[in-house]
Amino acid sequence: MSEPVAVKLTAKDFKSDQEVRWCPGCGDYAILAAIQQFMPELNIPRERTVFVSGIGCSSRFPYYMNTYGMHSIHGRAPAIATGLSVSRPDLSVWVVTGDGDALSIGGNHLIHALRRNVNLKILLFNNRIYGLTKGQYSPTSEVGKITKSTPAGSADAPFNPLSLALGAEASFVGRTIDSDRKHLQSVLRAAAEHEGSAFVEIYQNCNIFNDGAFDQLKDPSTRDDYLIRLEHGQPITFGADGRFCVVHPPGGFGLEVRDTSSVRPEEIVVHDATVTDPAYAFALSRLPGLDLRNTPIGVFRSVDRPSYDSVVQGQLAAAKATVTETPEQQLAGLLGSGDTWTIV
Amino acid sequence: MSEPVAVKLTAKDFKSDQEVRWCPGCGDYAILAAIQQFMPELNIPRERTVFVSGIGCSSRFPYYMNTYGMHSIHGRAPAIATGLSVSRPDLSVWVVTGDGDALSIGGNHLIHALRRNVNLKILLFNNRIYGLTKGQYSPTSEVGKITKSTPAGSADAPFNPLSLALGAEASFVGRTIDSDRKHLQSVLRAAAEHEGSAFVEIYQNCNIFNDGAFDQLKDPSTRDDYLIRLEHGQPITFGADGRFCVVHPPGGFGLEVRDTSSVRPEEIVVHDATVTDPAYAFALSRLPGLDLRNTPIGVFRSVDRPSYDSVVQGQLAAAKATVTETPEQQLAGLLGSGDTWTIV
Amino acid sequence: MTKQIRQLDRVVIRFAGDSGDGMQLTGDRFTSETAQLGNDISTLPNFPAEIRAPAGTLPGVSSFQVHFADYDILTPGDAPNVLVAMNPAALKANLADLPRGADIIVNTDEFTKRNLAKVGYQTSPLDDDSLAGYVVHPVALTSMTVGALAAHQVSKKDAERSKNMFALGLLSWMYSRPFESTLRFLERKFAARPELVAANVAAFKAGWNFGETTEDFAVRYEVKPAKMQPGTYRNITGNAALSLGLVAAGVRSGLPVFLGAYPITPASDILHELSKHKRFGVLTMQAEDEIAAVGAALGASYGGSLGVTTTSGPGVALKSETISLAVALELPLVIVDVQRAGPSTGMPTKTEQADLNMALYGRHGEAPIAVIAPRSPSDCFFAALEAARIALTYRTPVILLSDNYVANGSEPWLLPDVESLPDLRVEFATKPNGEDGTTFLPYLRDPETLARPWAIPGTAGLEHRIGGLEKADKTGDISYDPANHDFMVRTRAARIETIPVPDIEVEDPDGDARVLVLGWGSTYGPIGAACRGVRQRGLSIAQAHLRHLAPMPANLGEVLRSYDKVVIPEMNLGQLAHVIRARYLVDAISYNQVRGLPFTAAELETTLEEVLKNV
Amino acid sequence: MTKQIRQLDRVVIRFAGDSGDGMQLTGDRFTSETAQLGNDISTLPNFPAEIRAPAGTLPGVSSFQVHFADYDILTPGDAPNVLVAMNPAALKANLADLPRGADIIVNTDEFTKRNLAKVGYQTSPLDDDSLAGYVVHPVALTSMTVGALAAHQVSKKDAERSKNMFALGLLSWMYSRPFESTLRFLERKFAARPELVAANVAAFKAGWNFGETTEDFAVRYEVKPAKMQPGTYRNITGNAALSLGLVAAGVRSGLPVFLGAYPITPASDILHELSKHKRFGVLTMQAEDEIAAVGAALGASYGGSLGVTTTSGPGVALKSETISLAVALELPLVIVDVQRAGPSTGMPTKTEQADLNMALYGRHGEAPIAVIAPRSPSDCFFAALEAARIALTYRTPVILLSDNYVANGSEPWLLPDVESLPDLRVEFATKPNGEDGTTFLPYLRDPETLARPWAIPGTAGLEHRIGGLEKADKTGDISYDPANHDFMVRTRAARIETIPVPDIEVEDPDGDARVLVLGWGSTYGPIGAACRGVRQRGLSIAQAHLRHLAPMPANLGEVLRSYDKVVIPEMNLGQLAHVIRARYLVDAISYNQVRGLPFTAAELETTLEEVLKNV
Ligand SMILES: Cc1ncc(C[n+]2csc(CCOP(=O)(O)OP(=O)(O)O)c2C)c(N)n1
Ligand SMILES: Cc1ncc(C[n+]2csc(CCOP(=O)(O)OP(=O)(O)O)c2C)c(N)n1
Ligand code: SF4
Ligand code: SF4
Ligand SMILES: [Mg+2]
Ligand SMILES: [Mg+2]
Repeated sequence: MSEPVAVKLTAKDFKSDQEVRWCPGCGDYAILAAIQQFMPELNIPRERTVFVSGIGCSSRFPYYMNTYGMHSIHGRAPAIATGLSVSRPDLSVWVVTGDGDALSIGGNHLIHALRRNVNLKILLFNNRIYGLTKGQYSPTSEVGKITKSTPAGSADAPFNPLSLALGAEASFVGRTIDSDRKHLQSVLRAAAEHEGSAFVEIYQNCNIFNDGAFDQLKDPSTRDDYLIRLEHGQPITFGADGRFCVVHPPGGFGLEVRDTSSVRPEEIVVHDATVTDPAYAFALSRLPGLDLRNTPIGVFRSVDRPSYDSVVQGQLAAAKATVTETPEQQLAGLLGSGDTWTIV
Repeated sequence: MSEPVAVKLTAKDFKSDQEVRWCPGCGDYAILAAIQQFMPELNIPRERTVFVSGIGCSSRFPYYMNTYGMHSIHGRAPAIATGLSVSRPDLSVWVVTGDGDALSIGGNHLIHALRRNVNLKILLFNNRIYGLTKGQYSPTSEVGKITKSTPAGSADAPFNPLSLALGAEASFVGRTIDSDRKHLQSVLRAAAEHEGSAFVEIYQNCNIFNDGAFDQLKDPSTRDDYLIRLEHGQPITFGADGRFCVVHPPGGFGLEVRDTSSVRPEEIVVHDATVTDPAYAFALSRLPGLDLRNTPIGVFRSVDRPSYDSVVQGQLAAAKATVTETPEQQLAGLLGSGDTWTIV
Repeated sequence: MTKQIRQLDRVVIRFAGDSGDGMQLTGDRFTSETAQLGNDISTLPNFPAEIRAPAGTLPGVSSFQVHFADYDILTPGDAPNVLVAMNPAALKANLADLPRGADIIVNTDEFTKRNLAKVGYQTSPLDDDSLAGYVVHPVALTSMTVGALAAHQVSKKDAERSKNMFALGLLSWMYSRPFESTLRFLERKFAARPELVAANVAAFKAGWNFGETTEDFAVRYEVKPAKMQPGTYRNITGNAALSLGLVAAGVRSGLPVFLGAYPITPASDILHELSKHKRFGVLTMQAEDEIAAVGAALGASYGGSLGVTTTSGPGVALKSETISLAVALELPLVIVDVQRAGPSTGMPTKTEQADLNMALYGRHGEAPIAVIAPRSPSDCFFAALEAARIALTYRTPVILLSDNYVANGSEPWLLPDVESLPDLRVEFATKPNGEDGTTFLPYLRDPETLARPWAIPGTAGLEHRIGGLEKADKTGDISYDPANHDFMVRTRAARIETIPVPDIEVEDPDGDARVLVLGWGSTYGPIGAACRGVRQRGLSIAQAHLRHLAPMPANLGEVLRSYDKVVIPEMNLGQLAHVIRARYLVDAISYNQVRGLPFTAAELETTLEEVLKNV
Repeated sequence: MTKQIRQLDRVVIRFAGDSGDGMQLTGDRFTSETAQLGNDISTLPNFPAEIRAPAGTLPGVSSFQVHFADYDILTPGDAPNVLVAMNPAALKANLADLPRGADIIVNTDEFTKRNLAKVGYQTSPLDDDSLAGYVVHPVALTSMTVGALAAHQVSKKDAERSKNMFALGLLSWMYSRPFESTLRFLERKFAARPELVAANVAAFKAGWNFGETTEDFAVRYEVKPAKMQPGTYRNITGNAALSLGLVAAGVRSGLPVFLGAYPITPASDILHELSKHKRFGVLTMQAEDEIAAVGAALGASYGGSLGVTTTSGPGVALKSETISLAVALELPLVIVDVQRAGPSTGMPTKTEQADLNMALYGRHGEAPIAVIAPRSPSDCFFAALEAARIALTYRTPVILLSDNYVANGSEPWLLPDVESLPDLRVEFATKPNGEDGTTFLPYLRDPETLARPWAIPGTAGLEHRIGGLEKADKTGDISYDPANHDFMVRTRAARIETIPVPDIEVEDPDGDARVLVLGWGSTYGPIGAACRGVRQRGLSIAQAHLRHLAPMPANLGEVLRSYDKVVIPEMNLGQLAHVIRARYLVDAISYNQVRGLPFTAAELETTLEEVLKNV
């Protein structure tokens, strides 16, 4: 992990000289601004920060960050970033990806990075559509969605990215929204502090091909009743005056939302992101309805388990610890190992 | 779905003329025999049954079944089978795969087939090792496993195949064991009856490269205390005289195992595979410990949702329903649609 | 005011503006009007890479070029006679392509300080001398449109948006286009909002009337209809024609078409188009990735569909392993590669021909397949049918190498009579083919086509297993026998090499050419136009164009050897030339440009003349 | 009884038995003893496809062939002089390869009715006339071993298992091999179970003594040490040598080696081997698939490691898209392809050279990379170093085309002096390279190598972004400029084409050859042996062998054109021949066998003589 340094950076330091080329009004702008403003807080020098992305509108992100960066190929960012992270534990490696990039073509790399707990901060910009290729449905599009490639409506159920991540053994899982800068930064902060993979879903508006996908969560008239803001150690209540709450009914099979007035206070679940059993965070991830009611945001899960990087580097260090020879001497020894014979 | 036919087949009818070439003692033999014995029960003619596999010891399976079959390439069976199933709804399509085939290289196709709910019966022979390539660790191998490719012990946490499947929206999820023919067949029966994807994990012993991986679940001295046999509608108890049980503690975050004597009978969870919320089946999938204690087997989840095949075929049927012309006439109409002009 | 009317034989117009200015639509409509008039047409859209850049910037410029003439033409034209520039960026981005003397119609309303600065103009080119060599027509397009719509019930934004219709009206007037189809189009397009129909029609008419009345446009032009074969025509892009060709292949084979695809520029439109034709039994599936897309298509082929997958270069790379499986399984499969500029992500919206090597050789092991390439937008229809024919008859994967240029370009297409299209019916195996009358031998070949039987699941008595391991001849059982492998490898090669394909035809009107220009795919138009130019200068040159890249026509070697020189222009570094040299030991001259753009006929002409000088 | 001792110059022995009989180990030990004695050696293991077939069946047969001589040899031999057949299946599977007069040692205990039936023998070949042309030695190997171990504390099963040591003892006696290393080996192997050490040693000695005493073996043979260059030797397989070469590349470059790999036959052993060398800082990662493996390697290269990925044909196909990205990124990357028989899954344990086309051309767009191939097991070491050198110096992906034959075959290797190995140190960029002294231009090239700077994350002041979209020259910014693209495409091609590689050397001892045999990769041994044979018959023939397939040596064209005929033998359908014909317009004769097996020298010799007759 990167150690903090003295130089104090500002948001401007993280702006590259490249012209930003998203559509006017795209949610990506807000995320970019929030991240540029957030980065200095980490006290990690720019040169030790790397953004790796795949392909998609969202994946243009690294070009706009004045750090090291790679705009790679569609779906492969987690794999490329894994090689980088595990071989360079001194770096802070971030992956920026879209719902198509991460969950469609890149699904396998994503779930394996999470299982391994590679030290990556993975930011999935979920606009529930393919932006860059101009509007086909994505693995997070709702059933029946009419798009260029599904004129009769899509036939398949979407992934719930957080459920999938939890099913893949993710040690850190969170969700936030493009338009809520403070919240976005708070989740990034927790992700950055986490050792291992941190998976953050960011709801992002694509105003060209899927405008308003998350409006219920942004509109002041519905927002508070729809959003569940998770806070570690706090009972989970939401809505005006906390009129709704989340319970774990003894006879039931998961978590459920109730009117706060109808339950005893001790029945309300007190959010604990550090619970070892992912069944809890998984149950949280299933709360939202099709209309986005009961959408939790915040850190769902943040548990400690060794990162792949640390175990692998530990094995290397252990193997090297006993070495007393120069590499050349070691090599000579290796070449000459096994059954040899000499001709004079 | 295939309709039953009159001809009564026997296990022998499902044996192909190919010599079976697994290592003597391999768990695959038991599974093969169980399936050959089971197939006649379905009353589906052999020619309407297709086994599609990837590559691995397990993936040799189709060669031994006297049905249609394809031994495809590593990891791609779910994708190939999807194309077959969705275009041929009259067939009964089975996928046979291994832990490497399904979860390593083929992870993406697997999770997408499950999400789509393609009408496939997916049998994952999990031996927690790469058999065919002679003993590397697999995505289900336990942490720290020493294999040819991990002489210092593997550094990454395994997938829990059932958790992953549930995270990927699987509508049917079950688990069984190579050595328990009756149980194996009971799970297959439920899978075959399910419309949509049925995902079945079969614990399989590889006596050459990972012998005894599931011994605790087979050894008469531990078996009963370790295995939780799930039965729909029954309270979940296990062990000698049902001395253990599964509860859903009100203050807790998932499912837990208790001494039956310590809880009130109504606190014991009554297994219901049809619960819509996958959080329940997910919680079940998290019960086993590293030593395989508390391993549920049986049908974890079996819920109805439209299969991809049926929605897609429904769209085709709806589009065709209004057609009155011959295909040639339709085509002529299509070619001449839009702005045309005529030169005489 | 009566205006002078001048006759022209051909005109090239380029509409250019911001991504949001609707230039593709404007160009499309102008093309359609022109088609109605009976001119021959060729078009070239050119839109920005991927995402909408901020308004008014150079990367945000979108353009559409249309070439129309009173004779048959082959390309969208090298250099526009008229540029419509909706803003400073559009002017700046396109000026270099204009020959001196060209007309430039600019929307002066957009030439603000801010907009000029955005693209690095210090002073307005309308005010300094920089446009001295051109005929500039400054038109306050936006404000005139807004003015014309003052009485309409539309927002200012909607009024401004109609400025493209004003421009279209003006150009339609200038070139005496019939506009009825455009009015009908607007009615259809805005059916739900009648006020927008009215506004757009009004804007169009205002533009037309502006041409009619203003002094600035003193001349009106006419381009007479071209002499074209009688019949019904439509204007069509390559991607649309290719899609229709696949639908037609389904109809003519009687098989369901299964398309497995993953979106990718510039191939996505085929997925979009085919997903609309469910009533033909065309099943489209947007797969999770390219590997799944081709896998699903192969699975469908196994089940008796015509399996198709559409993609571009990066996708073909990913599909290679599965295509190799299809080679081993010997099942029909059509892989459409709409080529774009590589390597890697390259320039996704630009054209190139650099995937030929991959199509021919990009698989592990000896994995030969058939490769064919369309030569023009409308030819994509027939090429798709031909790809399906080869795939179905010879049970083999076929790669169809289109490219961005033919895919998005358009031309008039003489609609074929459906009954005249090839009969693609196939016979599935229905009974045992072994000598004993009871065994089924899945790899017993048809002696003529070398194709194996296609026995689809559901056929009682033919249950069998196939796979990617080497198969014993006839039985298809797994075999490690050395002699069998050698035999199978050679048989698979022969299967492709012996597919009968038409002889290559040479166009040499003078009959005495000593230099042959050989091309393939989308360079047909530019090469043809260049050869015409060369011939117009009194020189002889022969042209031949390859449709089948694998196998190649039987007479090709002979044809090549009968010329003193063979020139092969390609939009790559010489991939066809390499194959030709290897196969025929002909010292072909490779002429290459890898610019993401089609060749211009003029450049090619110069090159060919250079070669002719040295014969 | 004193036995006659006969001197031989060379012997080929094949040990064959069931997969469970330990034939690979037996062969390995015999090879090791032979190496100690100073013979030249070449070996060829041949194991069943993938899984252990049921005992006693033909597909379950595993064999190991060793060729040793008192002079330098080039192949494991065409035809065994001695076959050790542990059961009827082993006899049946191998008999066809034996020349008449060869010795056959059979384990009679296994010639039971059941075992004979399993492989389709009606009567025992030991009892009928079918082995008439051979010298058959029936030995009750199993029961004698069990008998010899009667007094030992081992189970019957363990006793039976030691029968391979009995066979080894017998053969070691027959060929007068020094057995100390085998005794040491057994001690190491069974260190944890001393009773097994004792049993195996006893079995070995029983075999030795059986030879010494029995009448059946009247003659004992000696093969004198070969004259070999002085130095220390070890016997090494290609996969082991390749692994050591990669470790050496790490040491000599001072960079950590990062291996991203997904297991696949016959490449997995490289992963296994490299995962043992963590103390060298070699990091190995078993990735989820081939795409992730190459992706991770590329990511590590970006971070300043030597990124390597190892696989076989199907894996390379999957990696193509990422290799194309590496071409665009211009980063070092070594891709090892241990070729096996294709297409598709093909015959995974058999050899072939059919991935050359894919290595050269199997990517979308113009995506040139370097390709090199080792010629023998020990050469894999140097080829790996050379691949690393090119990758690091020229910042390019390099494909190293090994194959199953060199990978699993072995030969004595004169250990190199570490200091004599090439110096592979590279310089990372550390400061801005722009003219203004502050900008960093990630695509400003070294004028000599055309390599761009390698500026790794962590370097302050050089922050920059790279990607798969086309890049502007020097700045590396995204560029859609047509001229820039053309320039970059040509520059990337030139980068590879101008890598200096050594001239090709021709071996023509007579100096007057008119026919040249050109090969590449693992055919070096068989071609060399065949040429020797041809020359021994008094004919002249020249041999040249390509190590660099891309770029090719500068003198190659000249060399080829200086012969009347060029013959190119390949284990494919003529892939190198195709390239040679295209590049040099030389009418090369392609000689192809695609049998999953190396050429035999004898067959090649016949072919070459045929060609010589027609010059
Ligand atoms: C191998 C490959 N396949 C397909 C594409 C085309 N492609 C580019 S981005 C994209 C999907 C973009 O969707 P998403 O990841 O959701 O990103 P967004 O644009 O919505 O931010 C696709 C299909 C590609 N570039 N490469
Ligand atoms: C593209 C590709 N990569 C790798 C391989 C090599 N390979 C074959 S099977 C296998 C893994 C087998 O493991 P599993 O799926 O668990 O099956 P098992 O043999 O254990 O039944 C691998 C890596 C291959 N055949 N193809
Ligand atoms: S298409 Fe959508 S996601 Fe892409 S830049 Fe535009 S608004 Fe943003
Ligand atoms: S290697 Fe293991 S899984 Fe494969 S056949 Fe042998 S015992 Fe079974
Ligand atoms: Mg998206
Ligand atoms: Mg396995």
